[in-house]
Amino acid sequence: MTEPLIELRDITFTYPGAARPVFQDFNFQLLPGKHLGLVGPNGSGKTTMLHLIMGLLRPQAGKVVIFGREVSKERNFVEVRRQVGLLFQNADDQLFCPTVLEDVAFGPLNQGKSPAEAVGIARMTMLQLGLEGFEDRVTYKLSGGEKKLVSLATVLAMQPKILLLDEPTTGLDDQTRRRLIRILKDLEISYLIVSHEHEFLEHTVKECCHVHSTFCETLPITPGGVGL
Amino acid sequence: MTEPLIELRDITFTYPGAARPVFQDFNFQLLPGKHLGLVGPNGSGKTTMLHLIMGLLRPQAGKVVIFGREVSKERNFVEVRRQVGLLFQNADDQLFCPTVLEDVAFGPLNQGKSPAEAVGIARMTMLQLGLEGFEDRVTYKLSGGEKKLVSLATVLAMQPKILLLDEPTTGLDDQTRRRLIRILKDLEISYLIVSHEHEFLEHTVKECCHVHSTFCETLPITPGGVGL
Amino acid sequence: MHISEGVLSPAVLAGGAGLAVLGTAMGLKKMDYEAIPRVAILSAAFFVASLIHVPVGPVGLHLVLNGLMGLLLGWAAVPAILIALFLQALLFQFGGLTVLGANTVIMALPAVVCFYLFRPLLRRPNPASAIGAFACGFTAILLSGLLVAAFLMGTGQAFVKVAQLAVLAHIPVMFIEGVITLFIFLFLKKVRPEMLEGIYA
Amino acid sequence: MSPIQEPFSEGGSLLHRLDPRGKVVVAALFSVLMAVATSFVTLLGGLALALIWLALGRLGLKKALGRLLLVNSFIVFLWFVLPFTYPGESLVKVGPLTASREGIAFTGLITLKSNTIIIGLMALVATAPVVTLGQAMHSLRLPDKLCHLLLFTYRYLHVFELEYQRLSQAMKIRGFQPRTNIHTYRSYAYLAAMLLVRSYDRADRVFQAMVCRGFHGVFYSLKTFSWQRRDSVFLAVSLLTLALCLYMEIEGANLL
Ligand SMILES: Nc1ncnc2c1ncn2[C@@H]1O[C@H](COP(=O)(O)OP(=O)(O)OP(=O)(O)O)[C@@H](O)[C@H]1O
Ligand SMILES: Nc1ncnc2c1ncn2[C@@H]1O[C@H](COP(=O)(O)OP(=O)(O)OP(=O)(O)O)[C@@H](O)[C@H]1O
Ligand SMILES: [Mg+2]
Ligand SMILES: [Mg+2]
Repeated sequence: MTEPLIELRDITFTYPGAARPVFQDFNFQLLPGKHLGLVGPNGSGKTTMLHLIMGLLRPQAGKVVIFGREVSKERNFVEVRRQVGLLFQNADDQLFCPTVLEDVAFGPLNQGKSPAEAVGIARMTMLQLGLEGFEDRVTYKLSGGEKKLVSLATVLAMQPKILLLDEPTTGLDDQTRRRLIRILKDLEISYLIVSHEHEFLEHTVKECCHVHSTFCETLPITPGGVGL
Repeated sequence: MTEPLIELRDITFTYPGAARPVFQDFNFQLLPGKHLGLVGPNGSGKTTMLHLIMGLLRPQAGKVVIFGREVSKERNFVEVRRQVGLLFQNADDQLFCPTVLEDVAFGPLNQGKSPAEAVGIARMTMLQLGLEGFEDRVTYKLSGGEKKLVSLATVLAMQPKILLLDEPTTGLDDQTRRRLIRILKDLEISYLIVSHEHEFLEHTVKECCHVHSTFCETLPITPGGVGL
Repeated sequence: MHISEGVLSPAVLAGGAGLAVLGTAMGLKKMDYEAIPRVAILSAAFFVASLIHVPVGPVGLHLVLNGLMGLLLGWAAVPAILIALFLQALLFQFGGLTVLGANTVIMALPAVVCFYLFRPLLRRPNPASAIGAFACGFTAILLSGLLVAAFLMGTGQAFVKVAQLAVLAHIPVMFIEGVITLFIFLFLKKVRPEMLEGIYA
Repeated sequence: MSPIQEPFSEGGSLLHRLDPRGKVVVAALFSVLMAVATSFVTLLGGLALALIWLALGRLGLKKALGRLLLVNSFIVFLWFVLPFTYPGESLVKVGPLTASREGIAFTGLITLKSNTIIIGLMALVATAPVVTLGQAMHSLRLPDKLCHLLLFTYRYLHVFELEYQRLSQAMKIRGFQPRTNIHTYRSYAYLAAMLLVRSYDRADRVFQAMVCRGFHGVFYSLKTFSWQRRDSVFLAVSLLTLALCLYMEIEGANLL
């Protein structure tokens, strides 16, 4: 049996002050090489789950196991964040540097790369996403679709082994959406996509995981309706 | 021929400092009793068009005609804004008063109503939207869906003859979305909805207008894909 | 740095309150009703930005940014700072009602001085404006430190040593604020140069 | 979680139900009186009064003490300096330094003063939500613009706080770890600058929304307060007690 890349074991999580837990003894696995969709109604805890994986939230009980190693301390999560990239739902939350190049190079710099190396990686990632020529554009003034692609570049520049995408298509027009599908198809790493858009998932993943508060049911995706 | 409620005639508009115009000799009409969707890719100028109608932006050339009268001065737009309500994309921009009741009563007070009248109108509007009991809630503590509905109440409390809605569904969950659809169906005034969500438009409008920089093409909405 | 309640003498408290009232009145006069949302929203952002802790060796310092506030808001920075300090007293119990005036003067007087001193510099081309931005952050904290010392010394001879140490404690903050103000300035210049034109002078 | 909270403002105690205008007036008089007091007797009286208020407000001693510890940093700093620099009869020796009796008494007085005022503030002012306080200040005839400035600032504090949290999470997941270096300062400066730029544009949009709803330079306030018997009683009792404190202050020397 192959070892899962990401595993959540018997996780219980309640937001401070909330009446009931989002997850109760929740289990989840992402196997190597898999492209998985994550679906579920609003408030079912999809975003919460991604934040638990990244260590932005900590479970009250249960284990987060990444690449076979249990992580629980901030120190360990720092390591996790080098290898797992998260694309936030809102691109505005992800971009804070004045220019695109600075923003894309921010991650590599934090990983200890020299400025020259970081700029090199940033340029390469942007080339890969078809963003050449954007280096000196002001991130704040990009259009919604451009912001989304640049956010993706900032995450990919960290050369993650796993990519988590939180509703990557909200507010995007059809053209940008198609471009995103092409980019995701070309990626060689495992990824997990949260999305309410069935059509987008059909193009990008083979299986969908339905999130409930205690478990997560994986079903193959079927055209015309998420299997269930 | 019935006179259009809103008409844009040969409008040319460029943002200060922008390289190319958003609109060039652009024409648009909203006929009485119509419920119209407004679609187009990101950056095609949908929000800009709504702001031109409200006089928040002024065109470099062309005419804005509302209820058959050309409007061009701030003084005239003050009158327009009594009769045309605009729901902003982001509810946090629209709710700026400390409590819900004050926020909903803000418009009527500015229209010269006495505090007692204004409170009466505010309570009635809130009842109509199923928001009774929210009067003394503090606006920043509302959930996303509640904020959206309260914003709608603040606009409806001004008893507008036309309603413009800028992407009213972003970030809403299905339940609030359905509630919004029901509310819009019960409204007796003309409205114009900007949205990227085809399904939402299917439930709320009969025709969609596709925005281009020089014209606007109106097509009936078809299930399963915006006609084109 | 905040001065706590109960430290300053009545005369100094009254002096601080008097100055703060004058400054606030001036700021409110220069600010018409339409400016209220703009000044308020910007000062809310400043309030949140000042929650950022930057590490300096083993300790963390929180940002102050009163120089930048002066640059962007001019006289309107005085009521904005008064409100921010009032909110800090309410939400965190930092400072209090009687020292509100003195604390406002400590933060806001440097803001207004920086507005007059450095605003003209920022319009110049890059080396001059960048130096101006650094100097603005630096000077604002320097002046704040000196004002803290002045208020303490005004209270009594007993506070001379305390005042000296307070000024010393401001020295690292001066450099940090200078650097941070410089980077914020460069960011604004690139991203939203309109903001540097001053909203309400 | 969010640092911007009003932990004391919620509750159903008598103190929470009192008219905020009365509480604000009493809090202001109390603070001033305590700030000018010079005798331990007055201050102890004040402290007793503040503790009674605290008990009336059922604020929870633990929560209140936690707050007090946090805000006493300046006082702690004073304890490290004042006793050793204040002239007077030497009392204890710590290394090369000598602390004077007068210095310790003086620092103690300041500590007592400071904490008494803060407890009073906590009990009287922090037990009303900021929004209600803003409205109360408005009806107490504080400048119109100032009250609206307070309400607006408070309204958007929360919006920016959430933005700040999301941006700092975004920095975290991209491997950012604060250290003492230029990269850290630049990144934090960008974060702050991004908040400012967004606030500037948000201000534009909020103003547009106001204009769309007919704003023409006048703010109306709908909030009305109802002054009740218990408010009169509270005001009368508080004023009497404060008068007593004032008497002790003036006659303090003779009483001792
Ligand atoms: N910061 C928070 N504090 C308290 N409760 C929260 C917080 N964030 C989310 N929740 C609650 O936790 C639950 C799960 O939220 P989460 O954002 O993970 O859902 P989601 O599946 O991502 O939904 P969506 O499809 O709307 O993005 C919801 O009920 C939500 O109201
Ligand atoms: N304040 C501004 N200054 C300069 N250019 C602007 C400004 N606001 C919008 N634009 C530009 O004008 C164009 C039209 O923008 P608008 O916001 O009207 O598009 P939209 O159709 O509403 O898009 P979306 O679907 O993303 O909301 C875009 O190219 C945008 O970049
Ligand atoms: Mg989510
Ligand atoms: Mg738009």
